[in-house]
Amino acid sequence: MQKIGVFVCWCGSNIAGTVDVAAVVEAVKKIPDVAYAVDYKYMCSEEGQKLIKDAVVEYGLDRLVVCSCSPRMHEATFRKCAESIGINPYMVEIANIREQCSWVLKDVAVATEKAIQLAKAAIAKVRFNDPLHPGQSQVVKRALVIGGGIAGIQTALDIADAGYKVDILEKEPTIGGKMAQIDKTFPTLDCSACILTPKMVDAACHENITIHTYSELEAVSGYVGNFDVTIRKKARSVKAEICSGCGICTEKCPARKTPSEFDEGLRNRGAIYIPFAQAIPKVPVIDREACLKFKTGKCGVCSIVCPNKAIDYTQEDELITEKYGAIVLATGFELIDLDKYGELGYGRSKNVITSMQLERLTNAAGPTEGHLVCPATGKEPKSVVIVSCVGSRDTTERGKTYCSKVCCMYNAKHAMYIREKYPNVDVTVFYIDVRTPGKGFDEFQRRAVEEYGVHYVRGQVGKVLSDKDGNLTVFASDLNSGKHLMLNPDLVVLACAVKPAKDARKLASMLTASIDTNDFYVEAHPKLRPVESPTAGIFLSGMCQGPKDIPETVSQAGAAAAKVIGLLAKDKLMTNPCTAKCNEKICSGCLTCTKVCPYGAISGVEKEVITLNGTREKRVVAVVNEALCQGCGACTVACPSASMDLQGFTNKQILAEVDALC
Amino acid sequence: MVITEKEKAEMLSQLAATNVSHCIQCGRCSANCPVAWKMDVLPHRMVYALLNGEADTLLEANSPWKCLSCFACAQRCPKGVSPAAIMEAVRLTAIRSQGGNKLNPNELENYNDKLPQQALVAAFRKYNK
Amino acid sequence: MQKIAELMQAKAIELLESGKAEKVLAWRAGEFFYDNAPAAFSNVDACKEIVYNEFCPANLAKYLIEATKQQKKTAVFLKPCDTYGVNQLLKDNRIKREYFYAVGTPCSGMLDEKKMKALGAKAILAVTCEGDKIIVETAYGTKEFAKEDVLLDKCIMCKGNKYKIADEELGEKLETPKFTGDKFAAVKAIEAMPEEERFAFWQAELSKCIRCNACRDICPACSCEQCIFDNQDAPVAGKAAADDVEEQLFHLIRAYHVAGRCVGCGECARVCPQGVKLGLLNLKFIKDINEFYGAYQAGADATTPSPLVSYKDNDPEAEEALQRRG
Amino acid sequence: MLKDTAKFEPKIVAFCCNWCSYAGADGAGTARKNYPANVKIIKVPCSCRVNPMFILRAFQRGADGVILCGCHPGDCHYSTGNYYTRRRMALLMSMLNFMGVAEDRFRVEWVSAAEGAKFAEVMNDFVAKITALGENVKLRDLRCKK
Amino acid sequence: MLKITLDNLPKLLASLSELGELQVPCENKGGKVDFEKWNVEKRPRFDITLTSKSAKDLFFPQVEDLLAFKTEGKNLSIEQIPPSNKQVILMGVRACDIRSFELLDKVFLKEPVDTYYKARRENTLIIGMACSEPEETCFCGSFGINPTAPCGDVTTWLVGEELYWQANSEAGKEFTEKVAELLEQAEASQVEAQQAATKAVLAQMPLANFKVAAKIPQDELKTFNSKIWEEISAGCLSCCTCTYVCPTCHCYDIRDYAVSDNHTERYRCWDSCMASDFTKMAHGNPRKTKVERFRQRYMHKLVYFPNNNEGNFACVGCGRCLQKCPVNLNIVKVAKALEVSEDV
Repeated sequence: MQKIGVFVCWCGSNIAGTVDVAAVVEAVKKIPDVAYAVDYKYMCSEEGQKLIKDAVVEYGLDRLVVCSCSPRMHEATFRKCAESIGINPYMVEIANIREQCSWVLKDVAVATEKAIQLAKAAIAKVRFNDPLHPGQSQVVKRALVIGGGIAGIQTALDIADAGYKVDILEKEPTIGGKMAQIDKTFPTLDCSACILTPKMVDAACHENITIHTYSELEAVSGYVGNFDVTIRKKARSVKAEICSGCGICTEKCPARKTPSEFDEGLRNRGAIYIPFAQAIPKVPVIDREACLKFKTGKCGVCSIVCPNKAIDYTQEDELITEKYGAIVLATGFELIDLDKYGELGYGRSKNVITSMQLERLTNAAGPTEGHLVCPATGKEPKSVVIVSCVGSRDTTERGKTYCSKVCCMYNAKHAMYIREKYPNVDVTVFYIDVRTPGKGFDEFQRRAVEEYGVHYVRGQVGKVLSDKDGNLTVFASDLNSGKHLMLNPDLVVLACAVKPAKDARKLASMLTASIDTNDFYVEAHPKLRPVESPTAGIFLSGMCQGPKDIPETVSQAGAAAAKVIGLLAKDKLMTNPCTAKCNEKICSGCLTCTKVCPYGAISGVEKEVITLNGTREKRVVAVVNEALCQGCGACTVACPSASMDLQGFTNKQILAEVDALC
Repeated sequence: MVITEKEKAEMLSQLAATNVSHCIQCGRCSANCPVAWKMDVLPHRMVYALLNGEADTLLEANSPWKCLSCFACAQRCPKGVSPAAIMEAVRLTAIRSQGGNKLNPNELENYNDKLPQQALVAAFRKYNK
Repeated sequence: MQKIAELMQAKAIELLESGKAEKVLAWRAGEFFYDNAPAAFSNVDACKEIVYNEFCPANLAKYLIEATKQQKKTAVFLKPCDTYGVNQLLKDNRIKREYFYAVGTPCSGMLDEKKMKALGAKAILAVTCEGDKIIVETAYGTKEFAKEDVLLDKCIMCKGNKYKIADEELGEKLETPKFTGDKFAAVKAIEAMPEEERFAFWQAELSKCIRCNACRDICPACSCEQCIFDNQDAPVAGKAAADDVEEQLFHLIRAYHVAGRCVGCGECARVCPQGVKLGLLNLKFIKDINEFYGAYQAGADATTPSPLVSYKDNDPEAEEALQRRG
Repeated sequence: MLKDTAKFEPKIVAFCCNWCSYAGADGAGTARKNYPANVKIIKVPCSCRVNPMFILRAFQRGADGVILCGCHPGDCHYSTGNYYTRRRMALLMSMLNFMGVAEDRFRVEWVSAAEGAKFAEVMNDFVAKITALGENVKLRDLRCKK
Repeated sequence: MLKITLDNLPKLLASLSELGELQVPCENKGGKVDFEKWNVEKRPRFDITLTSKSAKDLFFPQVEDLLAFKTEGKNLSIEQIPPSNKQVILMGVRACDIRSFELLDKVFLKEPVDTYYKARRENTLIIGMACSEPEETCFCGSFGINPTAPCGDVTTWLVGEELYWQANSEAGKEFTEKVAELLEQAEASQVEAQQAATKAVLAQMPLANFKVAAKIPQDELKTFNSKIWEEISAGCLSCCTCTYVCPTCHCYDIRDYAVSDNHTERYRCWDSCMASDFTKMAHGNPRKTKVERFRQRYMHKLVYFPNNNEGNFACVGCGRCLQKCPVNLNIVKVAKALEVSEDV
């Protein structure tokens, strides 16, 4: 026989002013299993709680119903109170007779009647409450940051500074990412490398940071606090521990037909190469597809010239396994392919370039040592056209529906420093809208117009033609004047849309992190949990979550780090006990549940189960990982056999409430 | 029965069957149009006029009669709007109201002789029935 | 189709002798021309009892669940439409690919002796098919029907002669009944009724139900270890109809449970001893799913996720979906 | 005070998700936005916890109206829960309509935690509509009425 | 022997319905012919050989309320629902279904007597109808039933445009008096001719010579242990169709329905030995597998029941299970398999 105690709170006059609390007490006393019922002025007060505890002792109560304010206010209070007297906190139910009753009703009789019904429903539910115990799981005090760009570096540094071990995983031979390629940063026009490379060095030197470059994620399993990760360290063909980074091999390499990725194809690199001078680690890598030794077996120049004998053609990919408590995704972005924008002439004329190529052209460490020249002619341009929104805000299958956010500002930046360095060069920016929200941003763009005389034309470039002499003609319209324009610039710069890194989708499925239709990672809540993925223990940093500029990326990196630190600081994770639970006896193993779980918390496990007949049988059943499950209940409805139930909100509990209210 | 401008615009909208509300006025249609320099109302303005229900602007414009129906505007529109469809709608409206056929073969000599033959044939077939 | 039966016998013997299968699922003849029963053959001598004719409507796929549990490699003869059910069972992890060998078995449409009886053929003694002519010999004389009039309902809307899964195909594909109409016509007719008429229609239909569960037990999408209707802890457990409302809920829930997984095989309606037009409920869900979320055919393959475990961020809202319906 | 016995007082069950709609209901309370006592709320963690069977059971047991409230699509605390809800309930509602029963008695509404006023508005409207429809007889288990 | 022309049949039905609730085979709204309460708008379908459901519903309905209990504080009150004492006239029942009532009597009227069944049985007058167009699935002859001369309080024959009428029991005779004015005297020759013709048709039916082999009930254990069960049950879906359409299956379950916190109703409903929870007890289910459950049904019909009831098989050969099994398994197939099996 259950012994339910019902405690009706007055909340001063908040409840008692509209609800006849004494009548509620009298009514619930008649309900079977209710062993005690009482009302009190402030049930949440110390006195009120003492009254509950005394009643538990005196009447031997084993489950409690508190008729009071919203559970969002004091459920935790009453649960704690129950726990202190030896009742499992989950044996408490709240009937919300304030927000749902006394505050929305005026008539005392009506409000009292509703309060009684709400109490009845809570009593009906509490009959089926089971003691629940939060699970505990250990937290591995190590984080993994996937991506070694500014987002990843900043996240790693912040975590490492807090005293936790961090590994950075970078697929390229060096960390640094896109920011290393950029010449100057808006809105201050300071040198990108000057602010990035110290951070790269900090990361490399940090005792808590381990960097795995030229490496990829191979496999992930586990859950928040306990991820098991396998990393594939691709073969560099160079023994990193003995290489001095002198670079002689890269100079002597005879295979020089490969366009440099770092220089956006504006010059070639050797088959053995270091992407850029400040690369970290400063260890070359052999591109086996380009290397003559690997292709033909003849060559071996690098091995001969290497003073330290660090070249190793036999090196193989290495698999490392490591445990992590948290994983940060900082996989960054790429530019879209321009294949579908043939009319803009990219690929047909060398003088039509992307903004990223322009960065390399103006960069002192770039292929032209910072001299702005037309790639086709090697001559300085006399006029430059910059085209914004190439592929952004484009709902056709050619482009991306979103605004890439950074282009308006870097277009202004590009225009401004071209005009600054080459005052005779005419710069025209074609735009649809100029979007410059941000501190000092609009002022920056206006300076480009007002101080540097950049022409801003509202209208889009239709096409860029190139005649047989390589002269460019830009067709555009000036929407403000309604004029059709034909320009003959020497250089056309396309501000093309950004998109998430290619492997974002693959990583998302490995990590069960959700992605949106554009492959950007989805945050746990767009407003309130912007740096967490919906999967516990997976965090988001930088462009991989959506277009953002460097300051935003760095702040998000810090925020993600803070979340990671908060997680790693815990010795154990208390898991929400209201998790889904599978009745293995009747689970058919169809695993429909796994398809709707947003957290990848359910998996099919082949195990021996006791069947309905009492026999033993080996079959696949759904198993819920309590550490991952957040208790939404999507699986319970997807489950055709109702073998999946949600603790704390079981089918029986909810139906008992339904029955009580109808 | 007098047809208001708004009703005319609605008819044009129905004929054009392209969602002009998607237009962000980027001007790529006008920039791409090979005969924009001959038009009094540029393609992006045609879209804007339809959006605002300015049917008379559309019907009085010479643009539809300059339009080659090459569909460059539609193909390059980032929002999937087809100014060419609006041009066609205006032309159809004009053709349907008898005598409104505005293509005069005698004017043809004024056209650039580099104009593709196919365009001429297509234009004749279309406007001189 | 006698020739096919011979091919099946030979194939069964070959599979058993070669060890490719320990058991073969096929049909065995009954007392009459039309009451062939699904049967398992594990003995080569017994294989000559395998029969096949226009009265083998049941899908043998469901018996593969047991074969999978026993981990016995089982060969199964599948008509083209049966293969959809197999894919659905695979998708639901109820059968394992390594435990069955699927033999595609041609079919030119199955016949319905109940329709023959409804058309006046009492006491059927024998049935002969001559192309599109069906000659029925009864104790009260001979009757002749056009094939299209006595095809099983599910065969009228035949999905065609392609196998969606098969390790091999037996003989040549046969021409299947051509369906050119609208398979949702009956659903649309009900949708077009006024609400009270719709209600009356379903009242009349569902009050016939005797809750025998045949519809559930034949269904290739109903394969739970324990059905919720048999689970005393589930909210809907029940054996017999308490009243008409309970029947409504039973059928609504049954259809809902297989929504997105129903391959549209029509078996539930075929086996109903009371002739309840159950298939319409399933078809309604199929129609709605197609209209709201895009065309989907359950069982066309074993991997595409069901529409009820997927979503789009611009799916129609419930009321909107209702209004959108054509 | 004597109740007006002639007036039909519908029984209405509202399933509310914990994160948005239940908070919205609290908001309605805090702002003293009145709505009729006919509405009784059952808290669920997410609208996707609501099994169509719960709704049918409510009707069977004599509810005259059932309303399901969750976060706006895209704002689900669990990211995707209400997307599944939307599909499940669209199909359920369409089927209720098909069977000629009660689809007007069932409603799905998205109410955020900030929309206390909307919560009250929706409930007022729903109660008015159900009152106009009268007693639910089609889906009610006759056993309950004996 | 009496008769009435079909033109006057509605008058007879009207008179009968004044004497009690008249149940006749009628086409229901869903298009099935089953026994239904007659009214002037309904046309009886005496032309249909078999109703879709058997006639057992009339005595043993699918669901039947037994009692209700209510609590008020700590007090418990039980309210018994009394058996029905409504006078029913069941007309148009075939010989097989009438035999099923006799078999059900052996179950329900034995001590302890089922008062609900008894009350219905006592208050029902049975008007049998002879078969003239048997189906191929009919095999009542296998159990010694003569479909051309069903028992019951009254026997009727539908011949051409006339319905022949013969009272059998005392109750039947008393009852006939009450409607005598509508009936006229008749010769039996037409009826006899029809009976002969029907018998001739029956003789050429596929199951004309089917008999349950004597060895089947004789050695209970051998039959029980036969290896045929495993093989023949393989195709069974475990649905309850055969049970629910069978006129002799009589198992039921008793269940409670909680109306509210303090009000519960107890009712009984049909059950089937094919159901996985049939006779489930605290320790579990005695018959765990489909084979065992399948065997149970046929052991009961072919062995246990005859062995306890003077050799009467629990089957009347109506053929409903032959028509309705989704996978064409039925008692004939089982009996034949047992007959040829060497281990029985």
